[in-house]
Amino acid sequence: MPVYHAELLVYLRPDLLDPQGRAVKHALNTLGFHEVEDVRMGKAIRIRLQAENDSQARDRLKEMAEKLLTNPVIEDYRILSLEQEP
Amino acid sequence: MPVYHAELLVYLRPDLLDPQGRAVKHALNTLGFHEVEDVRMGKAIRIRLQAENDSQARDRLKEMAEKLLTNPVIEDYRILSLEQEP
Amino acid sequence: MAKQNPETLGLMPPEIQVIRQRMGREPNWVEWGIFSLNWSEHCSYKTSKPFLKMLPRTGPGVVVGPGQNAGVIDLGNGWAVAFKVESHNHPSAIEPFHGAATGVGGIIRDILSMGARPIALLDSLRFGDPYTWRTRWLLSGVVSGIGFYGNSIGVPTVGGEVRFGPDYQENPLVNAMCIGLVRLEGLKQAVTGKPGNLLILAGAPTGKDGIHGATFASIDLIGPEEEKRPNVQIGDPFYGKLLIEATLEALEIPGIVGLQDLGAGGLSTAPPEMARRSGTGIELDLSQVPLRTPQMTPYEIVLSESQERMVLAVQPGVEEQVLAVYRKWGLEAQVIGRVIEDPVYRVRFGKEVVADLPMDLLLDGVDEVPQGPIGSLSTGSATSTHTNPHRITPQPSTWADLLLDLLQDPDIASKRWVYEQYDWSVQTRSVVGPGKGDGAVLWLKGTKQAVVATMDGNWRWTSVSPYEGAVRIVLEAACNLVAHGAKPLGITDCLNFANPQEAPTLQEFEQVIQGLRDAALALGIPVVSGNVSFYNQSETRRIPPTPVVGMVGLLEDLERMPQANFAQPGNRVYLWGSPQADLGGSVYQWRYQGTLGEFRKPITKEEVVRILHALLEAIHRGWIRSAHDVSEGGILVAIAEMAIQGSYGLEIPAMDPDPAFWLGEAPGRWIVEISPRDAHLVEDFARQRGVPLRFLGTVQADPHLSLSGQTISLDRLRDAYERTFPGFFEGRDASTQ
Amino acid sequence: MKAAVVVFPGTTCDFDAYDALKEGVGVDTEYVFYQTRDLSKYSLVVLPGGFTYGDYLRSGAIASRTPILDAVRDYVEKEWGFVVGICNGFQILTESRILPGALTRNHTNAFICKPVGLRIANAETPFTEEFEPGERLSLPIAHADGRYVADPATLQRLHKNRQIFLVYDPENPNGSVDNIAGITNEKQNVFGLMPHPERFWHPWLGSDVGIRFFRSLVRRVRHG
Ligand SMILES: Nc1ncnc2c1ncn2[C@@H]1O[C@H](COP(=O)(O)OP(=O)(O)O)[C@@H](O)[C@H]1O
Ligand SMILES: [Mg+2]
Repeated sequence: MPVYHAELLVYLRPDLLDPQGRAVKHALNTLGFHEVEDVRMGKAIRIRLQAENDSQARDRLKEMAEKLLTNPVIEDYRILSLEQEP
Repeated sequence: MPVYHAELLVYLRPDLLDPQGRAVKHALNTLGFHEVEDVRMGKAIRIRLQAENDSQARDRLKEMAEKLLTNPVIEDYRILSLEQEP
Repeated sequence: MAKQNPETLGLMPPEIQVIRQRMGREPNWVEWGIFSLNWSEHCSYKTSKPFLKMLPRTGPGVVVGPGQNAGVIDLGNGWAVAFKVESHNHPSAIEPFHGAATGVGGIIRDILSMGARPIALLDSLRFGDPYTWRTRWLLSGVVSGIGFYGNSIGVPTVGGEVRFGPDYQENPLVNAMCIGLVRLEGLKQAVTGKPGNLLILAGAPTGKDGIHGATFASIDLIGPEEEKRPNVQIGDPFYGKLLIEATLEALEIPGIVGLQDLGAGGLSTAPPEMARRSGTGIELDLSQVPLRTPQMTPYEIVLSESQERMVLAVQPGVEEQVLAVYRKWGLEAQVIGRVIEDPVYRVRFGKEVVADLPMDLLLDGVDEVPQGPIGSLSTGSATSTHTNPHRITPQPSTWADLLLDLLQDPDIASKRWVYEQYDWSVQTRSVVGPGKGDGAVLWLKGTKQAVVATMDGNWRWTSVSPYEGAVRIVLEAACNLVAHGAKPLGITDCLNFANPQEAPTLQEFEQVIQGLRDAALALGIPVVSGNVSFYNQSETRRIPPTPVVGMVGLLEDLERMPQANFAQPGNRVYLWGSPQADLGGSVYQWRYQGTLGEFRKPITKEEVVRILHALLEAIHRGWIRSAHDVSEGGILVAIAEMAIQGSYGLEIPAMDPDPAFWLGEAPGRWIVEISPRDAHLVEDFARQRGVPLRFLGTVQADPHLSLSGQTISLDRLRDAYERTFPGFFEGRDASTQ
Repeated sequence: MKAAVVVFPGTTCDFDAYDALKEGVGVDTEYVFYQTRDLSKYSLVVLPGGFTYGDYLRSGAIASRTPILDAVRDYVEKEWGFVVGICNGFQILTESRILPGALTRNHTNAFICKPVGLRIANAETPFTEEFEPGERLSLPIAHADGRYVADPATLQRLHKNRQIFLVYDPENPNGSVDNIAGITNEKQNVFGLMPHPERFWHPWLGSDVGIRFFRSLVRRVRHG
């Protein structure tokens, strides 16, 4: 079966406070990066999986995101990329 | 000054143990996603910053990555996107 | 393979020569690798061993002394306490979070190797200039790394210390101590037992982690960090926790002979060490090792320092049972070898023999390599700093202002920012946790007893005099335990030094050991475990000699434990111990004079011990309502701490104008609180025992300190005391050095 | 009656919950491994604190997807007894949607371990009956992800049904919305809270106020 490489990005919903992002912004500003106005921290998830084809892989990734990888009460996600291993 | 939106991805170097990824992979497998062969967890960082132009923004982001956002001893990063705010 | 030079592995030319001679053939590359780890300073203690022999190792309560994974002392109630300290300085200098985290994981597994359940952690930390970006990065990384590992694994971090000194700028120190409890009959050692026994590797699968980590810990941190890239390991506290539970469950199976964790050196060092204690050989088959990364070479497998792994020696026949327990907990476990009669360390990969080494050469051959006398060593070019770049001038002119300023000194200031990031109350034993007293008090459930523990070091003292400083540090640790009413039982020590191939360092090392020895002998307690960390130096700077003493004691009756804060208005407050102390080596001298100064005269150890025993007796008789050891910042700071911890003030009517009395430092002094009803009894008792006792003032309900008529509210004191650490991380631009 | 303390891989407060129940309250208590599928014989099921599966991904997330949570759901539905989730146990209950809302990173962005001030916001639940309305107390917290959040509709429902039984007072240590420290479900047979009552089970540990929560439940079980 073909092997796919996928990358998912998960962020806290924009209306929620992101203390990690805030801390990183503060640190950047004190380090002299005064031009930084906002930072949001999220998760990047790289997954290697087997699938029949592109669309099956995508469906399964969505399922994973909904069943485990994200908590929709607080998070949004997007599938950044999905590529078949050459 | 123009405002830019950037996104950076940071992962542990591929030869290093990624305990999070290991746990998530196991969890996905037990949840029935047997097709998952590997998972690596990283950080996604969204930064809003001011810069004169594209290339200055990119230079500053690189500096930030090297000074604070990553530790090159254990991590690799890439600038995923950089766009000027319309 | 092109012919490679074993010197690139860190072996010295005379060592290589001895190996070639004794082997009678050219070792292959796997064998060179195994030698390089076993003969590294980190694993062989080749430089320090002759000195360490001077330390007192035995005593009435000692069940297991140095040489095992941890020392063990009998508590007298069927239980024993296992404890040890370990350094993770070098990894933490380049990756503070994971460096510190894996250090915690390692010391926890040392305790587990004794069959003990880890019940507490302490951490002793040293950093450079707190007003630099680098120090903030290190401090916050180290603290969150320790918290990450300790919190996740469910072992409370109950105490420790954080100090700053200019010469730790490039070489921070991260020393972690772990304490465990074990039933005497459940005690285990790292042995192989009889030939025919099987070796099981259990825990996490093996990956290409930290190959040559031990060698890395044995060299200076010089040069671009890029070269150090391959050496950092990532720990997994989740697997660490599973390893604790699975191992303690497996140890219930009869037929487990011994066990040892895989630390520095991995499979190349742990199994031979076990075999040495039983006088056997070992044969491993690397093809049986569960791998995380497919297609590792035998060289990589045998040298890997993957975390969260243990080796167990078991009698044949019980292996399936043992494997089943580990698998139940979701861990890997596999029989990877057996104990053999032949005194060799033989490593196969399937049928092929990849290393075959005589055990005695591997383990002890390094001792045959001539080490020149100290006088022949280089003097080195790195130096230590003896002036304070952050000296405060002029010195505040009133007692009140002086106290408010001293409480903000980074070494004296509250460490709340640190210890509130540690889970210190899990396992529900922490009667006294961090920030509350002089030591951590850990309840032995089902009894009225408690184990009391502390970690102490003082680089100013050991800079003034390595010998005298070491004596004082040991006594200071004992005083911390006694403040809680605990009798000291034993010591573990972490010796952090610069490059031992330079004469000044080796001399300091010797003097410190002598000091530790003399103080331990005076106290009548043994040193049961420890750790040595050399090469803490950069091109220009060497760290001051930094012995850190971990001490464990037993408190018989929790109901008689004095409080750490003033307990009741109207009570009388005294100095228990000598009114003489030193400004030399004190925070006062360093902060306002900017120098270290000198000690007036050596401390009289026997006198301190006598005064200490008298205090234990007074506590036992129920006379002492609260007690606090006088340490950095002297009597003035000690009094303020006792007030801040509670809600009562103290009135000191007339203050002796001599700063040495209020601000001098020396072990063997406590602030004690006594009810007026007992005052005469206690004064008589002290006179009989020859304990100097000096009245200082009276506890008052009003929350103010009153110093010769100047008053300061406890809120102001608290604010000064609490402000420093959060301040490091708030806004103030730091130099990016 | 029998109480169960559930043990997941990575649970760390199981011993403390056990001691509090067994020694502090005097209840017959057993450890139950997370692979168990049937909890019907217990009158009380405690999901203790810890770092299940390392708390990787999100605190409590992976544990909340293990089969024992189906057993817990069943147990709650059939009203066999009470479920208490403490700290990581609370996170597991929100991740599994047995309790509403979510627990996110403390607004301080750090792990915090210290005793905090609290107030009983509803003294009429089976878990808080031994307290006076509005009573103040102190309990230890020890968490990095304790900031309770919920959407406005959920919050409104929580207030209306008086499901918030414990609030931080005076200081909110983690930024929880409306100072929420503990909530119950509508049927009041599931309780989740971030502070650790089981750590205050003996005066030597600072206080024994924690056992009053469990005693409330035990009384309810014994006397209905
Ligand atoms: N790194 C640390 N980890 C945990 N607790 C710490 C740490 N540093 C300091 N503490 C705690 O803060 C309190 C004060 O520290 P310190 O001034 O070093 O104590 P002492 O005066 O007994 O040497 C002690 O209770 C100590 O255990
Ligand atoms: Mg102190």
